[in-house]
Amino acid sequence: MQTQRITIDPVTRLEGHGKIEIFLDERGEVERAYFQVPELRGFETFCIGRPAEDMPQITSRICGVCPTAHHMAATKALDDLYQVQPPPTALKIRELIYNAFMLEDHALHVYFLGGPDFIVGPDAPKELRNVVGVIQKVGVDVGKRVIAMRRRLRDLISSFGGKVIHPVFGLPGGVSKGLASADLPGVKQTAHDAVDFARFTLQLFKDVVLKNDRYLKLITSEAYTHRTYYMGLVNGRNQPDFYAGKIRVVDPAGTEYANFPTQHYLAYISERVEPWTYGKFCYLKPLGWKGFVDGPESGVYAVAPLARLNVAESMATPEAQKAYEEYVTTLGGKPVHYTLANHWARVIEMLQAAERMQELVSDSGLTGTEIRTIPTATPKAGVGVVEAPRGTLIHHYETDERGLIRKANLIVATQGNSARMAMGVEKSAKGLIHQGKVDDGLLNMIEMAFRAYDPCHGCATHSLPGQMPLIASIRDASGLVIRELRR
Amino acid sequence: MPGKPTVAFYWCASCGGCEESVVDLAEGLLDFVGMVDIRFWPVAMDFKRSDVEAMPEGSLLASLINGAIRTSEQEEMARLLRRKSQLVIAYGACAQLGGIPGLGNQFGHDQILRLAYEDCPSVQNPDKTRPQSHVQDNGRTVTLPHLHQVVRTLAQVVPVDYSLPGCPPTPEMLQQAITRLLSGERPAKGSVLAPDIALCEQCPRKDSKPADLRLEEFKRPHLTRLDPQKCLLAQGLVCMGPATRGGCEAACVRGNMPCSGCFGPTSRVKDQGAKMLSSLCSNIAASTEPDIERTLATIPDPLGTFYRYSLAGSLLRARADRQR
Amino acid sequence: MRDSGANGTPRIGVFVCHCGTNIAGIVDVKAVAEYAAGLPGVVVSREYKYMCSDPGQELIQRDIRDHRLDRIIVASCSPLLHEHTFREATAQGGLNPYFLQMVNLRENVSWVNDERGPATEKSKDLVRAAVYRVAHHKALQQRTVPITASVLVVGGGIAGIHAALTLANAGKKVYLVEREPTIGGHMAMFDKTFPTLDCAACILTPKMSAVKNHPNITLWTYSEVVGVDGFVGNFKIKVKQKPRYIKEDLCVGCLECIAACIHKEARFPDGFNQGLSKRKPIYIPFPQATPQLVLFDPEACIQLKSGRCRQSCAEACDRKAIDFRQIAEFEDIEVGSIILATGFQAFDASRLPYYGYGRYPNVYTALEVERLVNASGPTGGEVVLRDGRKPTAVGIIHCVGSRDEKTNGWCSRVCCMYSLKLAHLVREHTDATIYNFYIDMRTPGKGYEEFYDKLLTEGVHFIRGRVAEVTDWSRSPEEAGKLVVRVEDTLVGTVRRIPLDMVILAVGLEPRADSQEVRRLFNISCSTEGFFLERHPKLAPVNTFTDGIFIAGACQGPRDIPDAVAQAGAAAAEALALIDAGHVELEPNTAFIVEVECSGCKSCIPLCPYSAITFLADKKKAAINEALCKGCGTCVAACPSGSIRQNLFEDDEIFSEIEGLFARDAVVA
Amino acid sequence: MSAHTQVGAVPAAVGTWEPRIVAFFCNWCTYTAADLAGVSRMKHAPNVRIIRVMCSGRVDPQFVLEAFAKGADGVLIGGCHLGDCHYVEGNYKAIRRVQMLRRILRGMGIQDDRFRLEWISASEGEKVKRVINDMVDKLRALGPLGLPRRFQEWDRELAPLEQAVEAEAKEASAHAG
Amino acid sequence: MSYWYYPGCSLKSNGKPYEESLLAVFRELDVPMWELEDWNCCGATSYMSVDEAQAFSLAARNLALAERAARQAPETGPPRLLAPCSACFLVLTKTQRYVAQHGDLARRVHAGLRAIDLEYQGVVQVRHPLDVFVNDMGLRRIATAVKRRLNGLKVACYYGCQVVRPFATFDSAHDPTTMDRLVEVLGAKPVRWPLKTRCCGGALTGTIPEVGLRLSEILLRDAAQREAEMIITVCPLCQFNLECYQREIARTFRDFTPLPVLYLTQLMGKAFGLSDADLGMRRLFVSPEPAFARHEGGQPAHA
Repeated sequence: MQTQRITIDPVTRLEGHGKIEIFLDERGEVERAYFQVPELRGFETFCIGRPAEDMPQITSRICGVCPTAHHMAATKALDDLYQVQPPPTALKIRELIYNAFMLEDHALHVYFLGGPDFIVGPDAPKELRNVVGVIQKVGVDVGKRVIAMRRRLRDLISSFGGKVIHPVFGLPGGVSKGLASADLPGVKQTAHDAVDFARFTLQLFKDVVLKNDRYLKLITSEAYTHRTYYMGLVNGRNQPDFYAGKIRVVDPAGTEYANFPTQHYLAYISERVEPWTYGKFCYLKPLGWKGFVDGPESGVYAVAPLARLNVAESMATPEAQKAYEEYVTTLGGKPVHYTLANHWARVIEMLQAAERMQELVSDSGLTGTEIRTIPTATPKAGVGVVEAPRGTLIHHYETDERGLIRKANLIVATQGNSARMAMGVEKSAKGLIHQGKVDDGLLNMIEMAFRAYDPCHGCATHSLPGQMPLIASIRDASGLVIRELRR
Repeated sequence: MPGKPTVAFYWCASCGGCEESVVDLAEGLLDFVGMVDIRFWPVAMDFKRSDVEAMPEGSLLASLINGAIRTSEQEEMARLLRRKSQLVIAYGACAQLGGIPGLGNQFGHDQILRLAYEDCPSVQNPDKTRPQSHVQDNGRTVTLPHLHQVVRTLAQVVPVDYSLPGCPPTPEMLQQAITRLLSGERPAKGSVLAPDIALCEQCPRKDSKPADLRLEEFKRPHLTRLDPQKCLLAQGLVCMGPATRGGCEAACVRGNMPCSGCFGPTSRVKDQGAKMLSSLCSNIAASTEPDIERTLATIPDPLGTFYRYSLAGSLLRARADRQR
Repeated sequence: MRDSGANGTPRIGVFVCHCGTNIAGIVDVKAVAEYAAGLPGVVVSREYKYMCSDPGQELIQRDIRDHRLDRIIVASCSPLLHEHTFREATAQGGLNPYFLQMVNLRENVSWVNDERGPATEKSKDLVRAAVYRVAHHKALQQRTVPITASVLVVGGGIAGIHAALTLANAGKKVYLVEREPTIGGHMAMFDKTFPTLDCAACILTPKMSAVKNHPNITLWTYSEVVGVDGFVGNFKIKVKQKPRYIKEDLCVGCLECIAACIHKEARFPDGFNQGLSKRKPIYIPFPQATPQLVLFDPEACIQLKSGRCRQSCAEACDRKAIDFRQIAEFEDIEVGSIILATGFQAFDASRLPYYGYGRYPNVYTALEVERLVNASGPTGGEVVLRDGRKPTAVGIIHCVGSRDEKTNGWCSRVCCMYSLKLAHLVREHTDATIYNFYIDMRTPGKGYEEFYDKLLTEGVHFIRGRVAEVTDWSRSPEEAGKLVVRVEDTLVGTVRRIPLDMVILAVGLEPRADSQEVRRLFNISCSTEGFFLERHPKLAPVNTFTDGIFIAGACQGPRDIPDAVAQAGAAAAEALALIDAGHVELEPNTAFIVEVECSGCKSCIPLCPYSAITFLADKKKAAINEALCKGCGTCVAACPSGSIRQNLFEDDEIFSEIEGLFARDAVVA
Repeated sequence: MSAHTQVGAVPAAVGTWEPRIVAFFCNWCTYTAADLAGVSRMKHAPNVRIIRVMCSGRVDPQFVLEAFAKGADGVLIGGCHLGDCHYVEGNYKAIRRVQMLRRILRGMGIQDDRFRLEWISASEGEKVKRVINDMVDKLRALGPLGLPRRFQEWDRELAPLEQAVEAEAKEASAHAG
Repeated sequence: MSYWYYPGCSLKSNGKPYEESLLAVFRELDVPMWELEDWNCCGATSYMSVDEAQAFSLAARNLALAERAARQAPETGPPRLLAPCSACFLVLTKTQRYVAQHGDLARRVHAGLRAIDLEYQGVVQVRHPLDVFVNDMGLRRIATAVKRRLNGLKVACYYGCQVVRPFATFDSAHDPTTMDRLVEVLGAKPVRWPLKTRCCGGALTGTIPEVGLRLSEILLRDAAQREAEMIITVCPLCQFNLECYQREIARTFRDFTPLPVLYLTQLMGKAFGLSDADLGMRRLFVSPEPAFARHEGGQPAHA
């Protein structure tokens, strides 16, 4: 009897920033699917000996797609490390920057990375399945608008952080640069337009995706459904808070499982090591590792938009709240277990981010000059947590009394999803591949199973962010390629 | 349309920031696409390695490769693109100097794995499992690429024609570089496509630097109120500007933080860290051994400060006594 | 003159010198030359007996022509010795002289190694390094700067006096600076000089007044050099004149003031007489003092101390030359060259308590006895003990503070001779029995040994042995009340106790206590014991490592009057040769900033001790003033963007030198 | 350079290791002292290779790193005693750089004994001898640093692919032709 | 300022008067001093010639004890160990010097001490009473303690061979003066004496008497010739030699007149007005009383 192996390899065996191996039994049924992460850069190691204050800049290099997330998590860890409370103005500036970042990063995914699947269509020709295709579909003006909006949001970040990719504003106890009242009007305008843009995007999503039954079916289909725990930061009223708050966990039934201050994360989160991947798999420590399975017994949990909306009881801003209610009712109540619903949740989060920006820019305190509290305490250990676009991001440092890093622990967003992602891949593969029959569309489906998370392996493994095109080569036991498929 | 010069983008051990910097061409991206025919750009386009393999040797005008070389895969891809391209351009600090991942060269290979998979506080791994390049899982062989024992710059693996410095390079620089190359201009092989002059030249605070700098001690930014106008070195902070190539318009300084050197040295300097060290130490005030020691001690992490991005490409490359 | 081989690869010629057997004895020069022949760019490679000889130099010139060489490597001795020679040769051959690179196979290899194998390997490495380096050499022009045609002489002892007069007679402007109130130095204290026994004063005083009256000599006594700036050809000197409280132009040296001093009794120790006599607060060092000026001792003068004195001295001075408000004055001068003749100091005998100096009044130093036997001395030439008795037995202990591990290791050269002289003189004055206690008699020099023989016939006793102690511990009546010298007589082989009335310690010569400060001031070196260091012990004995600064007399090492004078003449000649040329040639090893490369970071500006680097406000870039640059290269090493270069020491040249050193195993598989 | 690099025997390669020291000596003091040592025939270990500079202040830390990278087992800098610099204060610049550079070298696993700064005046020929001999002894105790060999060791992992790709390239061109 | 007192064997036997007077004087000057607990032989004489390392370890043990004691004491700063016996002082200072300068010896010594869990860090200062009187307490303070000035009593200060050489730093090896300056403030008059550091005959008196006795005789006679009325010393061995053999000397050499030989501290005690009992005067063979008597009736100090 002869086992077949299918390798779904993002860009063939030789690149691989995320790679799938599917093994079929002799009947051609899926026996096991591996979701692999093939690289490691070892940030935790070479942070050692570095001054803590360099962490925001060094760790942002974990990911150039969401540098601001790492920068901010690190900065907050430093606040905790030095036991300093930034002045109100500094906090407002940080939150403004952070929401601007959430918005533009989500926009990147919606229009450039994940979006094309839905907007252009999963089976469109490959040379169109990209931003260019998106623009053709929605029209050059819209395309220009998207690009322009992202640019303005990113310029806003640079104006504080020097640059948008790997900014430098973060310091324990505040930010390096304030906002001159002269520049306030411009910022207000950006925030205002941001809200319009978010509304527009939501509308676009409804028109293109939700009006299309085929997509909706896809979203709610069992192949993309996992009943896991969910995790995310919430504010005092259990609303999603990207910048701060406590970590809330709900069980597959949607009831609160845990709600704890970020400093206690080690009591709830553990990582699992598998010999066949460089990536690590997060799970809830109290429940323990039960393998790649869902359900209330398994410690597997999810993060990112879908999860955040599941842990939330409501949204933090009015329009986002409306959209949220529609989302919940349309998808048949909470918690929403449909992986592909991430796309929708993401658009709703864009709206909250934009609205939050508008609140902040109308706050008189924003242009204050008190932007730093100089630390006086002797550093020891600090934890900083933010909601990265791709989920809960945890930075944890221990230092000597001079503030030199002794230990650094970084749990990045995508790791929070990696177990569920692996399950998703196997499940969709098992659901979709029978008698060794594999075709292009089918592979696309499988890929969508994890692209929905907008997985950032730049984060998880420090390699490629964003979309991963697929090609499947079906080999017999001898490893000889029988047939090659492309999507 | 045919006839347009073709280019490829590729990432190795990088964070994706370089890709983002291309996307940050924003509106410029459209003109860019108008100028060249992107034949390969995994982050945003669905061309495959097989497409690249199918290309005739040297048919690509240029490959812009970012990221350090850390695995056999990245190495092989770099070699492949080298063959297919007339020009290979090291794009960004990691490809040019090794970048932040290069700091890993200060540590042993095993050290990195142990910390990531065993000593990490959130990891539960009693039987000390580690990723393996070949794993047997009930009869199934699952493979992983193997990690090189040192991080390398692109030029340490394949011949590089030009470099675009920066973490990441600015979109403007990319635009200029491409325009230059399209106009048929061919700077000397090995040139860095950025101004060959130190950052101070374009620093908005240049005039505030005194001509008689004598440093009593070095200050750490988080413990110092930063004057937003005054030269940061004059304020006692370690600013790498004097030893760092210009081109970023002093972005970090505009963010009111010191330059950390991501654009690398000028063409006259082999080792950015050593040069900055030489300059900075020459300018300190202390003149007895203990005083000097005291002053220098206020730079707690010289290696990470002077070699933040350039360790892998430095003269010493990696820690000499590191265990495999 | 061909200025560059830049077109294409260089054509290098390598010339390995045997230096007789100095190099060839240890280094396999043939192997080295053959090896060099195989190195990149080497067109000819030869070995030759003496490269510095005329035929050796012609060899280079011929090869330059015949083989169109454009780079020359001479592997011989230290560049400090012969770089100039071979640059000349290179230039003679029609090449820019700076296309030469020297390899130091003698001082750095053959003379410090005794194994042929390693020495030869080392030589190959060094030659290879030079080959790699020389390819990067650039054509340079030597810098010439004009010289100020005047000389500063520091120290008015016999050496300084002679040097000053020699230069002045040659028509050069001379500034003579002396710390003491009078010139004359130690020699002025002596009575007679060995071996001829002619009177010191008789030969010295004419020279002293010649100095005073010479139109070309500006004499500043009671003055010190406090600032030295600039460099060869253009030194800027600051001189401090201490206040004498006398208007020098008015004082005629009538000495009325001294007589009139409120202190009727002279009660202050007289330094010139080694404290054997007393003087008043206002005094003249000694009768023939030059200049003939009185001065006040601020520590002793009531007026200067308290301001409450009748100032009878001032009243007594009809020329109103006394000025109690006088303060130090400073003179700034420019000279082209400097001669240091700061002399020596006598060893402080109290450092050897077992000789009892300072404890037993009748233990004297030689210098004190020089004054005692001197007709113009405290006793008018009468050799009497402090209690007025005439000594009947006198012992002279040699090598006090010389040839002694505990104090000074060196031989002071003059002690044996002056001890003989004093033996003679004291005997002449007192007819006492004289004992010389010596380790070895060292009398090299014209007429010296003869003088020794003469004393042997005069019946002076010579006891060979180092004295153990001088005490007043008497074991027998005849020892009672005497000084007892305990000494091992190594010729007889017993320990002897010799009772004496007077013991003379032949103290050795030492560097001046402040010689370290002085050499720092003038930026020259000292040898380990503290005497000023000559550039080369044989070939440049009066030169220092600082161009334009020369040394003469006992500041360079113990020496007697004839040697000091000879050396002073030599130093004067060197200075003369230098300033007569009208200009100096300087190494073109200056640094320069490439303007387009400079970011104007200003890091280099505070580094230059000569303020040669300035910031051009208009261009916002730094620039180096070549005339001020001394070529240390500190700014070059410090420029964070590598935008400063140093001629002769460019980064490329040194990097390739390093590469060359190791190129032999660059391809170890 | 490969054209030239074959020249010369390779004792380092053939078993018998001898420590090699690159010495940057100030022209005015230590270099002169080394000459003096020569003139006085003070024999010392043949393991040192002297590079003459005008002042210890000219020694660019890059030179030190380059020397190590090219194969030096030790680097010695010789300058004038503090206060005696021929150029007033070049040696102060040197000692400041050295103290920091030493920390860098530690961080890169290069022991303190491999990098030494000594003040040796023109008259201290004997000290030149003492320092060199002492340093050679210490280096023998430490054994070879041999960075070039370590680099080769590391880069061995590149060889297979290099050959493979070259082969592939030939093949490809063959097909093309 | 306080001191740890290391008596050594002599001060407990022949040198008893030295100990008695020393302690009395310190008491009078009200300077605290504690005898080191469990001290052992300094390792002088034969040990050194048998096994150096062991001898040094033996001495080092005392140093280590002092350091340990000091660690437990409230007073901070380096501990001061007072070694009144010249031989002890020499051996202890020698030990410090050798351990500091010879690595392998140091290793052996440290190992030895570790075995009995002691540690010698080298912080302890070994001090001689002369040093302490002149440099720690100071002559002025001594002067204030003087009750009965000695009115020009002529004394010859005898240092002996071991106190000032070769390791001591507090006085000149060739012409020491500390003791002379001390007796001066007591009102005595030190005679100038070139023989003050010359050998007293030491161990020779017991082994080669003719040489030993002669050496002692030289000192005694010359002191007398200089009109010294007594010899003052700080070394138990010297004191013993110079005093106890005088009858022997008188037999051997013509017209010899005995001369009292006192410890410095006895003379000090006398000037401080302490009782002869406290100063162990009764243990002397040659009585100083006539000498003192000659200068009686002088005005008491600061009267």
